This record gives sequence, C-alpha cells and structure tokens, in this order.
Amino acid sequence: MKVLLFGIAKDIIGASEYEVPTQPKPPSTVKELKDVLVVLFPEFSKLSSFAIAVNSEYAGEEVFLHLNDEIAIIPPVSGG
Amino acid sequence: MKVLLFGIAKDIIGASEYEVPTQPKPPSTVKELKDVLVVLFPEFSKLSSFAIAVNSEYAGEEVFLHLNDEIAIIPPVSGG
Amino acid sequence: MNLERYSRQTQLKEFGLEAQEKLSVAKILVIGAGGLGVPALTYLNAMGVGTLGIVDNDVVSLSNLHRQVSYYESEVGEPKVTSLIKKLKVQNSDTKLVAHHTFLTTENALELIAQYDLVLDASDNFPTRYLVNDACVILKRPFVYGALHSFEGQVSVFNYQNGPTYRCIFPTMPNPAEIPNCDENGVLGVVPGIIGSLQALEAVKVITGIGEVLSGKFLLFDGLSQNYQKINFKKVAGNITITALKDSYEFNCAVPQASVSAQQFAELLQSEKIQLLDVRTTEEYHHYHIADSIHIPLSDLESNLEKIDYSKTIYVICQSGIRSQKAIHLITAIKPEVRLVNIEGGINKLKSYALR
Amino acid sequence: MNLERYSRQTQLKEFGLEAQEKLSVAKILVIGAGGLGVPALTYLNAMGVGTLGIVDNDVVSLSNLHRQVSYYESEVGEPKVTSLIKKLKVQNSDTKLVAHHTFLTTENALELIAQYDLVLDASDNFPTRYLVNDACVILKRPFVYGALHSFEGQVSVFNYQNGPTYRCIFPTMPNPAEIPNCDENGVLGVVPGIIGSLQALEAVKVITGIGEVLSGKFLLFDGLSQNYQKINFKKVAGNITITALKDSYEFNCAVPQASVSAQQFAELLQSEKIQLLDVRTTEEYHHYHIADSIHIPLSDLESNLEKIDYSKTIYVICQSGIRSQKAIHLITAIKPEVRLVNIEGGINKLKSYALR
Repeated sequence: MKVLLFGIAKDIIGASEYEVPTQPKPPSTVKELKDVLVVLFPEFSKLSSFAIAVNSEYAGEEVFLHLNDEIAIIPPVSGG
Repeated sequence: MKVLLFGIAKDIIGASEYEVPTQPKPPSTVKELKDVLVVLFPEFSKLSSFAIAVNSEYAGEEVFLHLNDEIAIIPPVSGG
Repeated sequence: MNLERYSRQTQLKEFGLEAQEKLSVAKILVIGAGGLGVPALTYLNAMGVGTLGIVDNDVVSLSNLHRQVSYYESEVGEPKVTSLIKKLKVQNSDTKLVAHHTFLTTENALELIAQYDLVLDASDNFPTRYLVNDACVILKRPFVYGALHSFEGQVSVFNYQNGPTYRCIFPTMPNPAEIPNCDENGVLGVVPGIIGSLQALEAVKVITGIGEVLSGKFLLFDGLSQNYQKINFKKVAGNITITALKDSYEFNCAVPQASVSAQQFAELLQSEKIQLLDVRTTEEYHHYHIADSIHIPLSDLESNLEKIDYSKTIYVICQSGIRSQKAIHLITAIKPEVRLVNIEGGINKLKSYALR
Repeated sequence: MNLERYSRQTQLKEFGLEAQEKLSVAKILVIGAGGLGVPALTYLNAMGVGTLGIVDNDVVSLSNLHRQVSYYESEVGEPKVTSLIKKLKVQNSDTKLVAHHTFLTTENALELIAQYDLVLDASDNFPTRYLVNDACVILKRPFVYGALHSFEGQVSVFNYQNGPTYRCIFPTMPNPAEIPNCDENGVLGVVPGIIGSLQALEAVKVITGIGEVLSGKFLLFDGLSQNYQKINFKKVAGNITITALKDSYEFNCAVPQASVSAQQFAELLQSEKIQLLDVRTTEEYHHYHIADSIHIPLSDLESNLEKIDYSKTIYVICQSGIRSQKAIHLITAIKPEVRLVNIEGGINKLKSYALR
C-alpha cells in the first residue's frame, strides 16, 4: 500500500513515498491509515489538518482502502 | 480507443481528444492507427515526423494496440 | 487596445480578440508581491489585463532576491509595491496599476476585494489565506490559490461559479506549531515562478472563459520529480454560506514571541555569557555548533527538560529558525513563565554573518 | 557568495550550501532570449548561476511584449541581449553575463557550446533545435529542451549522462509545409513563462544533482486543461554517435521567400491594383475580406489553380500568415517561375494597422 507524501508529511517521514506495512493487516479505511501513521510517526499526531486522496479523489475518514489504491497525504502549505 | 492530440494534430482534428472508430475493426498496431488517421484526416499524410505514445511509453509502428490503451499523438513543436 | 501588441495570442482561434477584450476590462487583485505575486503580476500585466491591484506592505530584503525576480539589489529596503509597479508600468503603460500599501486585514479585506472581479492569492501565511477565502466567499468572487513548500507547489481555483472553496479541502487553519509558516520555510527560487505563472494562467481562463478552469481540482506539483497530481474534491455545503468574517485570523506570526536577529545574536555572543539551547539533530550539532551551548534535539526535548536552567533567559537556536520556534512553543506550554528568545534564521543566518 | 541572499534555498536539506556552490561555478548557455529564454535566464540569474551566456541576434518588437516580459515598451527596436543583460545585472551583480550577439549557426555552434557546461534550448525554430541537439551530442553536453505551441508546451532533458536525445523522439526535422514555424504560430503569453521556468528548474537539477532529472521522459503540458503527460522514451543508439554537424540545417525561414509586411501591403493596396489570393476558409472569408481578392481555401488550392493569373505577381494572404506560406510552397512546387509574395501576419496584422 503505497502512500505519496507532500509538504510537511514528506519532511516527517523523510521520503516522498512510503510503503504502509500490511502485516498483520492493512488499514481498511482512511481513519485506520491515519492511526497507523500516528503510531509509526508520532509527529503526525500534531497535524490537525491534512487532506488524504485515494486514487486522485479527496477521501474522508470513512472511505475504504484497497491494497492497490494510490494514496496521497496532502498537508496545507503556506509559502508564497 | 481514445487518442489524445497535441500540437498540430489537435489543430488538424479540431479537438484535444478523438475516439478512433473500432468498427468494422480497431487498428491493431500503431502503423494501422496511422493509416486510419490518414484516411480520415488526409492532412496527417503531410506530417513526416510525429511521435506516438501508448500508455505513456513511446511506441514504434510495430507496437500492438488494445482497446483500453491510452494513446497520444505528439508532433514536434518549435515555438519559443 | 493595441492589436499588434497582442497579435500572437489573439491569432489563437480559441482566444481571439474577444478574449483579449475581456482581459482589457478585467480587474484582478493580487494579494502579496512576493515569490508568487511577482510572476503572476508580471504575466497578467504583459497579457493585457486592464486593472491590476496589488496588496502588500513589505519591503524588499536581500533574501527575497533569489525568487522575487523583479527586485533589484539597489531596491533592498524599498516597499515592494512601489518597486514592482515601476517595472509593470514601463512594460505595459495601458494597465491601470493600483497600489494598496497595506496587508490584508479583517478591517480592509471586504472593501478591497469588492472592487475587483477576481482575486489571486499570492500570500505567504495561513491567516491571510483563510481570510482571502472567507472574504471571497462572502463577496462571491472566484480566487486563484497558489502555495509553496520547499520544492513543491499547490494550485487550485476556489469559489468559481459556486464551486468548492479552500475550506472544502482544508477545513480549519493549522495550529502554529505544526506547519512552518511566515516565510520561515525555504523554497527553491524557481518554484514560485512556476506556480505563480500557473496562477496567472488560471486567472486568464476564469476571466476569458477559455479552457477548463482548475475548479474542484487541486494540483500538486513536485519539482524534484516533476510529478503532477490532480486531486478531485467536492463542495462542502456549509463552506459557501459564510456571511461574515471571523473576528480574528491571527496566529503565531502575530503572537508576541521574543526573538533576536542572527546579527544581534552574533553581537550578544561576543559580549555576554548566555544560555543557548540548540535543538538540532546530533548530526547537525557535531557538524558545527556554538561553544557552551546545551544540545537537546527537538525530538528529545520533552524528556530532557531538566537540563535547562529556567531562572535564566533561554536563547533557542536550530538550523533555520523553525524548529527553535517549535521548541519555544513546547517549553512555553509547560513553563509559561520562562523567558525564551528565538534566534531568527538559526545557524544558517548566523553563519552568513560570520562568513561575510 | 553572499550566503544571506540564498539562505531561503540553502536552508533546504536536499539543497544546502553544497548545491549553491555548484550553481555558483556553473556555466549555462541559453539559446534564444525570447519567450522561453527570458524567464529561464531571469530565474537562473536570481538563483545564483555563476556564468550565463545568451545567444540571440533579434531586436525587441511590439508583438513580443505580451510574453517576453523583461522588455519595456521603450526598448522596441533594441537588441534583446543588450536589453535583457541590463536587467539581469541589476538583479544579480555577481553573475558573469556573456552576450553572444549572433544566431546559432553551423559555423559557431561547436565553439560557443564548448565553453559551457549545459545548454538551455529556448530557440523558436526547428533548424536551431536540431543544430543544438547535434552540437550537444558531439560535445557531450546535456541540454534542457523546451518548446511551445498555442496553449501547449514540451519539456525534456536530452543527452544527459549518455541518455536519449531530441532525435530519439523526433528523428528528423519536419518539412517546411507541415508544421508552423518561425514564430508564426501564436502562443498565450504566460505559457512560455511556465515552460521556461520548468527549463530553469531542470537546469538547476542537472547542475546540482538534486532530484530526478527529466531524462528519458518527455513532458507534455496543456494549459487549457492543465493536463500533464509524461512519456517515457528510450535512447536510439545511432543518435549518440554523431561526430560532425550536417552541412546545413536550414529550411523555409531561410529560404528566400518574398514577403511584405502588413503595413507595406496596406499602403500598396491604396496605390496599386494587385492580384490578391486569399486562402482562408469560406467562413473566414465571408466574415471579412479585401475587395477584389481571389478566394481559394488552402484545402481546395490544388484543384483550382486555373483561377490564378500567373503572368502577374500573386500576393497571398490568410488569417495570420502561416497558410499563405504553405500556399506559396504549394504553387512554387507546381509553377516554379511565378512571382509570389507573402503578406506577413495576414488579415490579423492588417486589421491591427487599419484599426489603430
């Protein structure tokens, strides 16, 4: 389950792509994915506001995930 | 069979996308696609040099086509 | 309208004289004359937009020049709006250029934006971005959004023909500690050139009706890989029913946080014995550090608070001045009475003074 | 090197002082100071590239200003290189700026390019593009390609670390009649801003080694839809074994083709009875045409050649001056002895004079 990282999310994980562990079981919803990220990278817990896209569609926490989905984590950025 | 058109190819066909007729039978190679285009749009016969990409890969005339392939017609452009 | 001047674009079938005419009567307000505002204004002016307003109250600084390409070395210290309008005027004397020497505030936002057809958000901080959004929603003005981070950029057109808004993708403003803000995060010089130009393109499309406007689509650009992602998103009904601005859009930029410039700090170092807390990683610290500093990486700070003497002022430093701000927020939350001072620009800036 | 000036990009972890240092010693040659060259040079200069060479022998014209944003109204008629270097110098006095007041030719290409580390192709015609390719292959220099058409752009990095070249995607130069060339086709003003900035970005990546260079990948940008396509393509071995330039890269731009400017033609029309052939579509012709002209749409020309009087000079016109050139090629091929004159810029330009 591949996740593309943008903005501060890329800085937190230290790479522009991240393979989410699927053992013992892959996250089945966006909410579960967020929980996994917070456990593995505690700094995510400080991000109050970031968008997640699944297969290029904005996805709320209730959206279901599948192993081949393309997921993107999109924090807001402010630079100008 | 959807074809994306760029540069002068877009001007010749008059649209940025074109649905290639698949009746009586769809073109099975890049070469056959070129022949179909020339028949339907004679101005294509004057283009000596243009690239074709199939599923985002540059494709020579011998490459086989499938109904769901994403095809792009890319003539050279010179403006600066 | 001088037809020869625009002949290379009016000869385009999809554009023509009709689109040129629409540009010539359009009024666009650009918020910010920095990295994004400079290319956006430059191209809108060249292409023949009739009226361009510029909102900015900043002056040119040396560290702007690597990305804000209209400013000259000799103009460091001058108001950006003044300096930019000089160049726009000689490039296109037909444009009506309106200087608004102010920052956008809750007091002036509605009045300013009401005078224009479209807003181009080229600001550099979250409070302004949320203020632009809310004011545009209230006044029913479309706005072209662009924002940067390091090698990345984001572009979208919000509030276009009743379409989704900034709050439909980012509902609430992030907290001070979580995201770099206030022009503190770096950016590769040419990235604002790309994003600001894309914003100018979308502004022209909105005004003239050509092409397909980037509404309900959020473009993510990554310069390191030249990857482009377009995310579809939908309107959240509650976000377009705003009828009044919030009382305040402020956060940490405005929160009084004591700080010294790297130059002032360099002078302090010569004269005084001070308590300096360095919150960089161990690797960065070993590479270069200031003698007698206390080293606690930001990630270990909470569990090492006992290493600090809270009876004395704590100067906090990191590589570029961002993590040091976060450290100050963290310590302040636990020990609100302590005196903390941020060193602006961190080691990077300090070195630039030392090495000059 | 002034460290504060570049601090916003040197503070980026992936960039740092090391990349800045590499930029400061780099030598980049930009071919063309037009729509692409202006933004590319402007950002390369701002970001701190040590040496920038500019090859161009053109002067500023009024119809350049909508997209070549560094030129002022008062500079129409001045050499572009002179005018551009003035602005680059005051923006960054550290850059070594080298003016090459010439077009790139088979005589000077190898000698010029040999003096630089990297070439940025911002030219506007096929002969120069193929010449740049072949010279860079011979000299083993990477080159950053950018090209435009209406609302579209193409970007790639060719000949990078022994990677594929321009001829690996477009093996041979198109014929004169098939593709608009010579700055005749229109372009929306901001599109070169986007493409030229993307070229500057790739140049910086090649020089500094950051990110993933756009080599073996061909980027297609469509401004109307903001669609981005990245096409993978491979090296064709024969294309990197070039050891000498071809004798000539010329075609129709250089082929002596008689032409008059729209202004000269407007004056002619007043004083003389001339034979005028209009090759536009029936729709365009009905919308507006010049009295007593012979109307044969370009598509019907070959089957209607008998309508023309070959004993007299034939002035040929279309909407913007492209189809009229094609018509002249077509007639010349059949009747090589006939005197044909193209009307530059066609009805569009003619109207702009009439309406002034």
